[in-house]
Order: sequence, then structure tokens, then C-alpha cells
Amino acid sequence: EVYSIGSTPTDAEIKGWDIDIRPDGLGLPPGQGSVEEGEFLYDEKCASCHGVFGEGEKRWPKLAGGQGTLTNDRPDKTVGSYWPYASTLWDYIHRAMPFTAPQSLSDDEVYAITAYVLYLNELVEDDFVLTQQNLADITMPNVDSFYRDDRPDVNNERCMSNCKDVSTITVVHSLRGVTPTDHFKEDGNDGVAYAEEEVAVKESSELSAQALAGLETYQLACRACHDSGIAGAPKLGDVEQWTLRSTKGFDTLVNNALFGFKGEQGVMPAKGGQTQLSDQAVTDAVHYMVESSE
Amino acid sequence: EVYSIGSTPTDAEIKGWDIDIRPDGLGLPPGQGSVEEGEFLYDEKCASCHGVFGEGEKRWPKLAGGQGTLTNDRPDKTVGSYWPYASTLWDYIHRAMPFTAPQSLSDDEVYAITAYVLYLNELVEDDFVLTQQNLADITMPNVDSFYRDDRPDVNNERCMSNCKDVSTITVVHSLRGVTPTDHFKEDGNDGVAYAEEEVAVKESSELSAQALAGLETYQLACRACHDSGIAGAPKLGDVEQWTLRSTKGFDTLVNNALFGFKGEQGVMPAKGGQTQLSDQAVTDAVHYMVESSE
Amino acid sequence: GASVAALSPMALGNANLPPNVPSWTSSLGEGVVSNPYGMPSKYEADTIRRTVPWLTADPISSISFSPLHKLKGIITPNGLVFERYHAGVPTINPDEHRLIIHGLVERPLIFTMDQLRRFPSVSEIKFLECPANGGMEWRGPQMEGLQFTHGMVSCCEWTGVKLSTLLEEVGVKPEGKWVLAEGADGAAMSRSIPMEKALDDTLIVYAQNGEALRPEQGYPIRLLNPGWEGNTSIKWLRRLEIGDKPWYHREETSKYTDLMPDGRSREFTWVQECNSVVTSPCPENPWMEKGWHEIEGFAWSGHGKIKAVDVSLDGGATWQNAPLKGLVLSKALTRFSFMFKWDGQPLLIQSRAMDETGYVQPTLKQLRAERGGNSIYHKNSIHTWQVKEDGSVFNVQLS
Amino acid sequence: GASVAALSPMALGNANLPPNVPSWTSSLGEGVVSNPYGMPSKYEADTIRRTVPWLTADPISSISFSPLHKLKGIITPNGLVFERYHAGVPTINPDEHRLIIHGLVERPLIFTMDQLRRFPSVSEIKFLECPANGGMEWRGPQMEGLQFTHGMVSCCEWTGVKLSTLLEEVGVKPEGKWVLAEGADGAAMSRSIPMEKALDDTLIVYAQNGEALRPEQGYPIRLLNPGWEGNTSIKWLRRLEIGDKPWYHREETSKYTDLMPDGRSREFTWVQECNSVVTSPCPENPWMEKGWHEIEGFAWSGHGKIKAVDVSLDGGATWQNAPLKGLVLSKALTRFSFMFKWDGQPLLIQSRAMDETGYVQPTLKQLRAERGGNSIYHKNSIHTWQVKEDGSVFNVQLS
Ligand code: HEC
Ligand code: HEC
Ligand SMILES: [Ca+2]
Ligand SMILES: [Ca+2]
Ligand SMILES: [Ca+2]
Ligand SMILES: [Ca+2]
Ligand SMILES: [Ca+2]
Ligand SMILES: [Ca+2]
Ligand SMILES: [Co+2]
Ligand SMILES: [Co+2]
Repeated sequence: EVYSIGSTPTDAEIKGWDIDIRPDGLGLPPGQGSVEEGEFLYDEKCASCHGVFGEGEKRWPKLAGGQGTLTNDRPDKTVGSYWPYASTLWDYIHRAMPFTAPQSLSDDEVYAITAYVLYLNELVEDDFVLTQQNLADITMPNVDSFYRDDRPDVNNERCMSNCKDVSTITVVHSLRGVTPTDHFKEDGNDGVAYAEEEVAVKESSELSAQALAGLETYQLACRACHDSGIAGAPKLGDVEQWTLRSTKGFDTLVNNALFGFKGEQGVMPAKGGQTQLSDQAVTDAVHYMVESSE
Repeated sequence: EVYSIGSTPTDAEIKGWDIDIRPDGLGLPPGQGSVEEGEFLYDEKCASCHGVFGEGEKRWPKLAGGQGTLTNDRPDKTVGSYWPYASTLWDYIHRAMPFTAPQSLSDDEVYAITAYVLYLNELVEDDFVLTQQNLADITMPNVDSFYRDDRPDVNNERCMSNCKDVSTITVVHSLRGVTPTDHFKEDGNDGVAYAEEEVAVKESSELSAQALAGLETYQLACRACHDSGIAGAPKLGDVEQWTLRSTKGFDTLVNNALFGFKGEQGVMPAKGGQTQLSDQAVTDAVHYMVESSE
Repeated sequence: GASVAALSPMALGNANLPPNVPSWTSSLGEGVVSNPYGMPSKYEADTIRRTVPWLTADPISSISFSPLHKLKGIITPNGLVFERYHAGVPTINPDEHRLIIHGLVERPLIFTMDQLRRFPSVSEIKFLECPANGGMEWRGPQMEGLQFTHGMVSCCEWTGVKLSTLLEEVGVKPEGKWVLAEGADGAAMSRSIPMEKALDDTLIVYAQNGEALRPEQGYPIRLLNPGWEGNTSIKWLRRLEIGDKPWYHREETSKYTDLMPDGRSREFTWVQECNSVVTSPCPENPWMEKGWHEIEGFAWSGHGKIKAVDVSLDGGATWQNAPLKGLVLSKALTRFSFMFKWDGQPLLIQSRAMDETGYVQPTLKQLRAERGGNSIYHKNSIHTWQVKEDGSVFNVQLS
Repeated sequence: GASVAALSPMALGNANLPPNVPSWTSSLGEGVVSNPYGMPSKYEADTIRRTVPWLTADPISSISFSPLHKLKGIITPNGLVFERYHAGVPTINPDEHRLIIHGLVERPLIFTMDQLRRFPSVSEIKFLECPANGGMEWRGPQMEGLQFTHGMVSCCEWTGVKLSTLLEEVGVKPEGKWVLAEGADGAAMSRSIPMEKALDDTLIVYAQNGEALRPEQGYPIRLLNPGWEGNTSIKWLRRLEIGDKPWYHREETSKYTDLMPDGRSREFTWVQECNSVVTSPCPENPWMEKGWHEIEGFAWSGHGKIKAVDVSLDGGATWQNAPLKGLVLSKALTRFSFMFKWDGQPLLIQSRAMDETGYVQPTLKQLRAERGGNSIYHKNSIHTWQVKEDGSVFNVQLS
């Protein structure tokens, strides 16, 4: 102690922020959760991004499968195939998931969902209950495959002349179109190098007042899935998909949006996972989506 | 020549930009101008800022007077009292004046106005004609008072202890209010350290359409004088001044704005010096100023 | 010197060219504090960070790249420093932010931001690089410009407190061998830092290029581990816990480990090894004229200073030393320059840096032979630009 | 360590303080390229340049001051570099801008901006200062904050071509002893530069802290005379004429000459002599707590490197050496630091710098004795901050 600056935190202050978990179980709070409880929670809060079987929607991370692929040309790195410790899963879900509502899960919920993700990876049975006591005992398949950095692993020479035979050089060109140069030469001031195909969305002047009222909610709660169509969500502006669904009747759509449902193509979480939203706000957002996709 | 980058400019290209004048007259173009011609031009283009007698309006530079004051407690540094060379005056007027329209004067105009500023400083007679030939012959009163930098002129010691008697120290405080600290602590995000008294200008919603149409012109051509009230210009929002002037009738105001006039308190240049403006634009601007000051 | 090519901008019309008086010379410009916080010229509107949407699921956990082709010297201006984060940029009120240090210490402490500024401060110019920089090109060239092949590196002057200063305040117990650093963002991003680094040159940083840290860079405070993977320099830092073992959190197991061809993986690959790239010419900076050009670029090493950079114009058959210029600082971008008279022949331009440890930047072939194509991170191999007869430049790989 | 004063921000409410999960931790922030060109946090909105309207007739020919009290390290971020110009900031299209070099030369040349970038470039960190910095206080303290007493100085990494490189291209004739530099702004600002300086370290600069010059700083190109009066570093540079004598233009006769008590005046007072100031504490950075504080500041000299800085707490009776920290570069801001345990007593804090020529920064009394009160420029005297018992700080002068 040199400068005596700062103050002493209370135990409560430290406890509130001290959330880290270690492989030996240090940091785990009391609690437990079963695979069965986990399935319910996972389907509601996780499956829209990570897939019902942990297979990952679109570019969202895959959580299960891939065991035995690490030496493949296209290895599949998941919790089951790659992660060395189960503690990491508990720690990460607890600190960062679900993506849109970090640190919203109770400790028991984290135990349950962790158990279920382990189950999806065939690392525990369907009757497994994960607890503060047994987590550190779980051995992950890939645990022994990690070793400390042993670089430098390559040794180049500082050759100055006759370093190679120029006639043997083959030039491999880049795949055109991935980051087209015209996006950063002239008028590319939006910061996006690669424009994905745009969906033709309606002008706001073509929308009803109720639909417009739903725009903000859409952007807050629905955009994450419905802009890109992840988790089987019908894409905004996709007339075909929306016409199909509208045949169920507007009230059914609103009902599904309010209370969630599991369809053939994916899962819609209740209120898009944002349960603090009023029913009216969600209804407006459905208006917005339907009108935008007519 | 090492890298051979760049190209050879044409003589015409150089000539167009080669505007500098030296004390020995190098650079002066052919031409001439009389004090008499200069007076007319000066009153029209310069007096609004620099004063009819070169005395300077408000904080705009003073151009004449001050001779013999350089050793005073408050010296008065002007063209006549301080400047070593007449060439500098020609060069500066030609490159930078009038302030709002740099490089707009013809060479003969610059000769004439330079002659007149010299006359205001009693350095030439009222029948003087300044020419390419005689400019370098004018001797300015202060020419011999300049000497090359001879610093370091002070020599401090690196004393470390007992450097002064603490009991003799008198603390001189700063004048409060000049740059009030509250302007840069809390809500002072406009970049202005010292707010001058604000004139209460009307909300745009209170203005007629014609007045609003004049806003842009006001900002382009009138603001320079009428925002601050320089050159005797009635300040925007100064109800008293504008009521007084409005008694002359709106048409007189517009006429004076279009063609300029010399009043008791100052000079209004035709169209604020921006003769490219349409009569309509100037009329609108007068509407804006009158309505804003009711 | 006569021009070797026509001055193409002449085509724009010559109202502002000599002998004419340009419009901006015959009128007044904007006054002071028109921009109390200034911005670049409107003619530089294309000097911006850019992202590549297909790289990530969502821009909230993504990356944007620095426009290296526009940058000069070694300082990256704050507005153009690359971005990488896992839950978006939090908007933190500094008055309501705290740093807690606890764990295996004698005296846990909690600090306000004002209190941190009372400690002795240091300012150091250091690069910051994402270990995924260049990682899209292990299998082949994919990106068509320097901004995307190398844009996950930036270099700033950072100001803050040495972590060792704060560790002395709390008094690390003898068992304390690791530090867990944790952010206050939605990812509560965390990494384990060994005590040797923490006591060596790790900083708690609150300013960047003179002013307060930018939100994207961890405002109000961040960790800075000079020379190491950018993700270890935890942003929006809220907590440091001292422990006896590493934590093996998600960002040091699932991510930021390097999968080798044998199916095993390297862990804790902290150091950004010696690297370099030519920034001019590059795809965004083609050569418009024949004659002399400055071939320019920068080199950097997480192990210390750059010792030398060589340039090849023939795809690596012959090399010439390219003098370093400006400041040569440890773990900072270092500029090199090579004057070249171009007669219009096609070129394969490469740069190869060597750092003070004697390590020489490897070829991609060497890296691939050792690491295969799936290690994602730490691709620091010699880069090749192909210059065509018309002066246009392409990203290529040689095999 | 226990706090010596209450943590005042606690009063703000504790929803975001530990043990709670702050709102920014339980939600997502903004994604990448939300700001393709980034900006400071909204909580730093008071870190801006400021002007003092009564100093000049119009903001178009005026000055704005850098917020030195907010700055750390030696780099001034581009958005906060002080502004000084005489006809506003011109908006120049770089494609329509040219540099002409002519006069007493073998080969007059005209350059496009792209052509200038083909020459070998250099990057150097140099301060830039208006000689009027501090000039409002010759007769007494007037300004109530560091931003206004010293804010006409900034320091950046500048990149460009050495003027000597271009002079070699045009071939200066033996009679060529002076260079006239001229801007393309509405003031067509011009100054005469002696050939020795032009061939020594003068630069033609196109970038500043990594990116293109800012409009306020001369975009697309400016002159840079390291260590000299800022106004000699002509912005928006369009022309260099080589001559055999100086031009004695308005900015080197009417202005930027120093009137002495005998009525005579110094001309061509180019060098910004050694100077220093304490930046913390200062009126804008009062001390909120007793105990240890870093007394911090910077020093600079137009003659070269800073050799030493001393700090006095008793108005100059006793002095202690304050270690320099970070980079100590020639003609650049140089930081010094002095740790001090404050027990609440009133202080008169001063700093005194010495440069590599052995010159020691003078007292105001010494300067006044030599120069009187009307020389306006080059007031580089020792500055005094008065710290009161409550930690508030005031600008004072001692007599
Ligand atoms: C709205 C989309 C979304 C939802 C809902 C979501 N996640 Fe995620 N998840 C992500 C994203 C995006 C990442 C990667 C974040 C990053 O870039 O660091 C991620 C990462 C993960 C990872 C690490 C994957 C890896 O390979 O490193 C796990 C494990 C995970 N999520 C579990 C869950 C669980 C459990 C839930 C529900 C409680 C959940 N997620 C809900 C988007 C989501
Ligand atoms: C709108 C106001 C305005 C008008 C009109 C104007 N000037 Fe000026 N003048 C200025 C300002 C402002 C400056 C100082 C500019 C600077 O800061 O460099 C100045 C400076 C000068 C100076 C230098 C003063 C000194 O002491 O250094 C001269 C000489 C001058 N003007 C002459 C003229 C002449 C001649 C005209 C008319 C052809 C003219 N001005 C019209 C505002 C004006
Ligand atoms: Ca812990
Ligand atoms: Ca299921
Ligand atoms: Ca485009
Ligand atoms: Ca000339
Ligand atoms: Ca008259
Ligand atoms: Ca205020
Ligand atoms: Co919890
Ligand atoms: Co002319």
C-alpha cells in the first residue's frame, strides 16, 4: 500500500460482481437444474438462435455435435467436440446468454440449461441433474487436447537473393465479389463492405398508423430474427411467407407473437423474448410486419 | 532533380497565382490610383469595418492614427504608426480585403485605396496618385524601428531552494467573469467561453413566410454587421433602433438596403456589399430583420 | 521534372486551378468552433471503418476494420480504430462505473474513475491487434483490399496506470498467480492474465491519443496488454480477481485457441508475432503514374521492436532492405519505406519484417505446413500484392 | 487503502453500482459501424475547443483553444487541435488544389496532391503553438482556466514530404535565400521563411495523427515549421516562391512583431521558446480528495528537447525535479509528473522547464522587465496555480 487511494468494497459489493466460475467448480453458487427443466428453458430462450438441437441457425453458433471432426478438413468445433471444461459453459451462459438479455437467468436456470446443452452433446443422460457439487466432475471429451503455446513454431530465414525460382511461382487470385472494391472507392460511406441482397420494404408513407406505431417495437424485439429470417422466422417483406401465415388469421398471428409457438420451421419466443413489452406494442409490431410484407 | 514528379507550370498559371509584393516594389502590376478615387472606394468597401476615418469600428482593426504612441502605456499600432513598408499595404489589401470578398479588387482599385489609407495616415497629400513606379519610394515613419530577433533576452537560473522570500509573495487574482468557469464545466457545449448578452430573437414560427425567405440572405450578406451592430448597423432584435428606423417607412428601408446609404451612425453598403443578390432576396432579408425586431 | 502522365483531375474543369482564383480563396470559410469537436473534410468521407456482414451473425458481436490504406505514420486516429466486441458498445456513465480488485489480495479495493486518475500515470504508444487479423485467408485470398486483409490492427498513444501500481495497493498474496479481468459490457468479457504479464507492462487505460477512451475502445477504462491478442485487453473493465489458476473461460477455450492439424489445440497463444504489410501500393491505392513511387508500409511485433524490414518486388526471389522511418518503438507500428522507379512492369510486392528477437516473418507456406488451415488466429505470414501493368493492385497468394 | 473523502458520485443513486448488475451489462450495446467514423462518449461532451468572443472582431478571423485540462499524453486528437486562421476554414476539393513552386529556381513545378504522395514521406511528432498563447496575460491574469491560459498549443504526428526534397526537385538558384509560403484561403496567408529553415526541418504535410489533415489545419496540405510560431506553418498551401529577400508581408510586420518598451520592435521572432504548464491540478481539475495526487503537466521548446522540469509548491521559493515521462522528443510536448500527498494546505504550484540548450523558462517579472507589457507574443513565463484549502484552483500571478 503506497498511495491509499480508493476504498474497501463491502462483501456484498464484491459478491454481486464476482460471477466467474473455474474448472474446479470455484465460484459456482448453490443450485441445481435437470436436463428436463433445461429443455423447456432452452427451447424458449436459446433455440431461436442456436437451433432446437443445438445445430445453430444461420450464422449463429452451433452448440452440439461435431465430435470426432477436429482433424477433418472442415472441423466442427462445439461444446461437445471442442470445449475442455463444463464450467466454461455454466460461466458463459450465466454471464452472457441469452444474447439479448445477458445475466437475466437465475442460477437454477443456468444449471438446467447447461445440463441440457451437455445432453444435446450426449455427455449426460436425459435424467441428469446438474448441481453445484457434480459440475466439476464432468469430463469433457476434448479436455486433454490443449497444450500451452509453443510458438515460435516456424523459422524463416532472412534470405536476400536467389531465394526462390521465379518461374515456379503460381499466383492464386482472390475470389471476386467477397469485398468488392467498388464499395470502398466511391460512394461506400455506410461502413459496409458487402451489401447483402436487400428486401424491398415498404415506404413508411404506405403504412397505417398502427403499423407505424409498431416500428419501434419491431426494431427492438423482432428485427434480430425477422430481418434476416433466422430460426425459421418469416423475413420482413417476404410476401410469399407472410401471405401463407396470414391465412391463419391476424388474431392467430398476434396470439402466437404474444405467447410464442413452435412451428414447423422454428420457434417464436413469447413477445420475441422481451416479456416486458405490452400486448399492445407487440400487436402493433405484428401490424407493421404484416403490412410491410403485403 | 531526383524523382521527376510533377509537371512544369505554364507562365500563365504562375502569373495568376503570383500575387506577392515586396518592399522594393517587386511584384507590383502596372496601374495607378488616386487618393480621390480611393476615398470613394474606401467609403463603399472598407469604412463599414475600419471606420470612415480609419478609426476602426468596434473590434475591427483601426487603420489610421496613433503616430507617436508606440512607447505609450497603450500604444496604438496602425498602418501609419507601425507599418514599415507601403508595399505591405498594397499586398494585403490586394490579397485579403475587403474581408468578405478577398481578391475582388482590380489592381487600379488597390492602388487607389492604398493611396487613400496612406492619406488617412497623413503620409501623402490629397492629390496624390499612387503608381507601380512610385510605391517603393514611400518611406513609412516607423521603418527603422524593426530589428531582428535577438532572443534569448532573459536569463533565468535553475535555483532549487531559498529562491525567494515566501513572505514577500503577493498573489494577483484574475478578473472574475472574463472566462467564467461555469461555461466549461457543465453545460457549456457550444464552444463559447464567454457569452455576450444574447439578443432575444424571435422564433421562426412567429415570422411571416416572406421574412423566413429572407433568413438565408440575412445570414449570407447582413449578419456580419447586423448581428453585432458594427459600423453603426442596427442590431437584429434591437426593438428600439428598428422601431426608430421603421418610422421612415418600409420602402425607404428597402431602398437603403438595395442602394446603400450613409447615415449618421454609419455606412450601409449597397446590398451589404453582395451585389450579386437579387432585389427580391434583399427585400426579403429586410422583412426578416424588421419582423425579428418588432 | 515533367509529368509522365496527364494530370487526370484536369478533366474536372479548371475553375479552381491556376491561373484562376479558386472559389475558396475569394470567399470566407467557416469560423472557429463551427465544429467545437472537429471532423474530417467532406472529401475524406470514404475514410471510415468498414465491416463484412458475412463474417458474423450480427453486427452487435462483430468486427469493423481500420482503413489502413488511408493511414499515415503510426498513430491511428480514434475515430478509425478497428472495433471488436461481443455484445455491442455499452454506453457507460463514468460516474456510475467502478473498478473492483479482489481475490487473493491483502486489501480488496474499489475505485471511482476520478480516483484512478490520482495514481501516477504513463503514456505509451502500442499497437492493438485482433488475433483473427488476416484469419479469413488461411485457405486462400478472399478479401479485395488492405482494409480487410489487415485492418484489425491499430496503434494509439494510451494513457493510464500501470496494473503493477494497483496490484501493489491491494497487496497480492504469494499464491496469487493469475488475474481474471472482466468487462462491464453485455458479454461481461473475461480473460485470465498471468501475473508475470500483469506485473510487467499491463496498463489500466483511461485515455487514447490524448482524450478519453472512445466507447468502442472501453470507455471509461480498459485493460491494455501490449503486444498481446487484443481480446485480452478487456474493455469496459469492471473487475480484476486475483487467483491461483487460470479460469478457462469461453474466450480462452472455445475461442482464441488454435486448432492444429493433429486435432490438438494451442491455448493461451497471447503474443501477436512479428508481421508487416505494404500499405502503398495496395488494391485501394493503385499507381496512377509511372516513375518514382514510395513503397510504404508498416511492421509490428508483440515481442518488442522491429529490427528490419525487407521488400521484394518479384514474389520473394530477391529482397532489399527497406529503411525504417520515424519512431521505432517496442510493440508499436513501425513504418518502412522503399523508393522505387516503376516503368510499368508487373510486380509481386512483399514485405518481410524481423523483430529484435531475430524472428523473421514466415511465409504462408511455412505457417500452413505447421498449422494446417483451421487454426483461424495468428496468421502473420508475408503478404503479396500483385501490381499489373496498368498500376492496379490485387490481393494474391503465391504457391 | 481507505477513502479519505466520501465517494461523491454515490449520491447519483446506485442502480448501476455493485452489487447490482448495471443496465449496460444486462443489455446489448450498439453494433459495429454504428459510427463508421467514431466519436467520443456523450459523457465527454464538454471536451471541446472553445473561443473567447471578445478577443476578435469575428469568429471567422479568430482562435479557439484546446481543452488541455482534458488531454493526456502528448498527442492532441485532431478534433481538439486549437484553431487559428484569418478568413475562416476553406472547403478545398483536393482534386482541384495545386502546389506551385517557382521563383529563383531552375525548374518551376506544379504538383497534384497525388503526386506529392509519391515522394518519400516522413512522420514526426511536433507541437504547434500560436505565439499569442498566453498573450492576454502580460498585464495580469485574465483567463479563468487552463484551456484559455495555454490552449493555443497542440501536438500531433505529422506526415508529409520534407521541403528540402521538393527544393531539390526544383533546383534553388544560388541567390535563392528566402521562401514565400502562401495559402489558398481567403486571407491568402503568407510568410517569408529563410532558406536555412526550409532546408533543415520544414515539412509539406498532408496527414495528421494518421489521417488526412483536418480542414482547420490546412487540408489538403500545409507547411510545418517545427518549433516556430504556428502562423509560419502556412495552411492550405498553394504556392512557394523562392526569392533573395524577405517579403515583409502583413503577418510579419503589422502582426507577429514584438513591440518593446523603447518603441522599437523585434521582427522575425520565429522560435517558440521553452515553456511549461501544470495541467492537473488546474482550475478545471480541482482536487476532490486529500491524499496522494499526480501533479502533471507538459513542457515544450522550439529549440529542441526538454531536458528537465522542476515543480514548486510554494510560489517559487523551493523547487523539486519532476521526472519526465513517456517520449521526450525534439520540439514536441513532453510530459512531467510529480507525486504529492496533499493534506489540505493552500499551495502556489508552478512548473519551470529547461531545454537542451540550457535555457531556463523565465519568470513573468523577468519577461516584463525586458519587454514591457505590449509585446503581445511569446509570453513563455512560469505559470502559477493557486490551490485553496477546499481543493479549488485559480489562475494567479505573483508579484
Ligand atoms: C438472439 C440470438 C441468441 C440467443 C437467443 C441465444 N444466443 Fe447464445 N450466442 C449468440 C451469439 C451471437 C453468440 C456468439 C457471441 C460472441 O460473438 O461472442 C452466442 C454464443 C453462445 C455460446 C458459445 C458458443 C461457442 O461456440 O463459443 C453458448 C454456449 C451459447 N451462446 C448458449 C446460449 C444459451 C444457453 C442461450 C439461451 C439461454 C442462448 N445462447 C441464447 C446468440 C444467441
Ligand atoms: C467586414 C469587415 C471588413 C471590411 C468590409 C474590410 N475589412 Fe479590412 N479587416 C477586417 C478584418 C477582420 C481584419 C483583420 C483580419 C485578420 O484577422 O487577419 C482586417 C484587416 C485589415 C488591414 C490590416 C490591419 C492591421 O492592422 O494589420 C487592412 C490594412 C485592411 N483591413 C484594409 C481594408 C480595406 C482597404 C478594405 C476595403 C477594401 C477593408 N479592409 C474592408 C475587416 C474588414
Ligand atoms: Ca471469483
Ligand atoms: Ca426438444
Ligand atoms: Ca458503393
Ligand atoms: Ca512573386
Ligand atoms: Ca471621407
Ligand atoms: Ca454554461
Ligand atoms: Co447468478
Ligand atoms: Co490583382
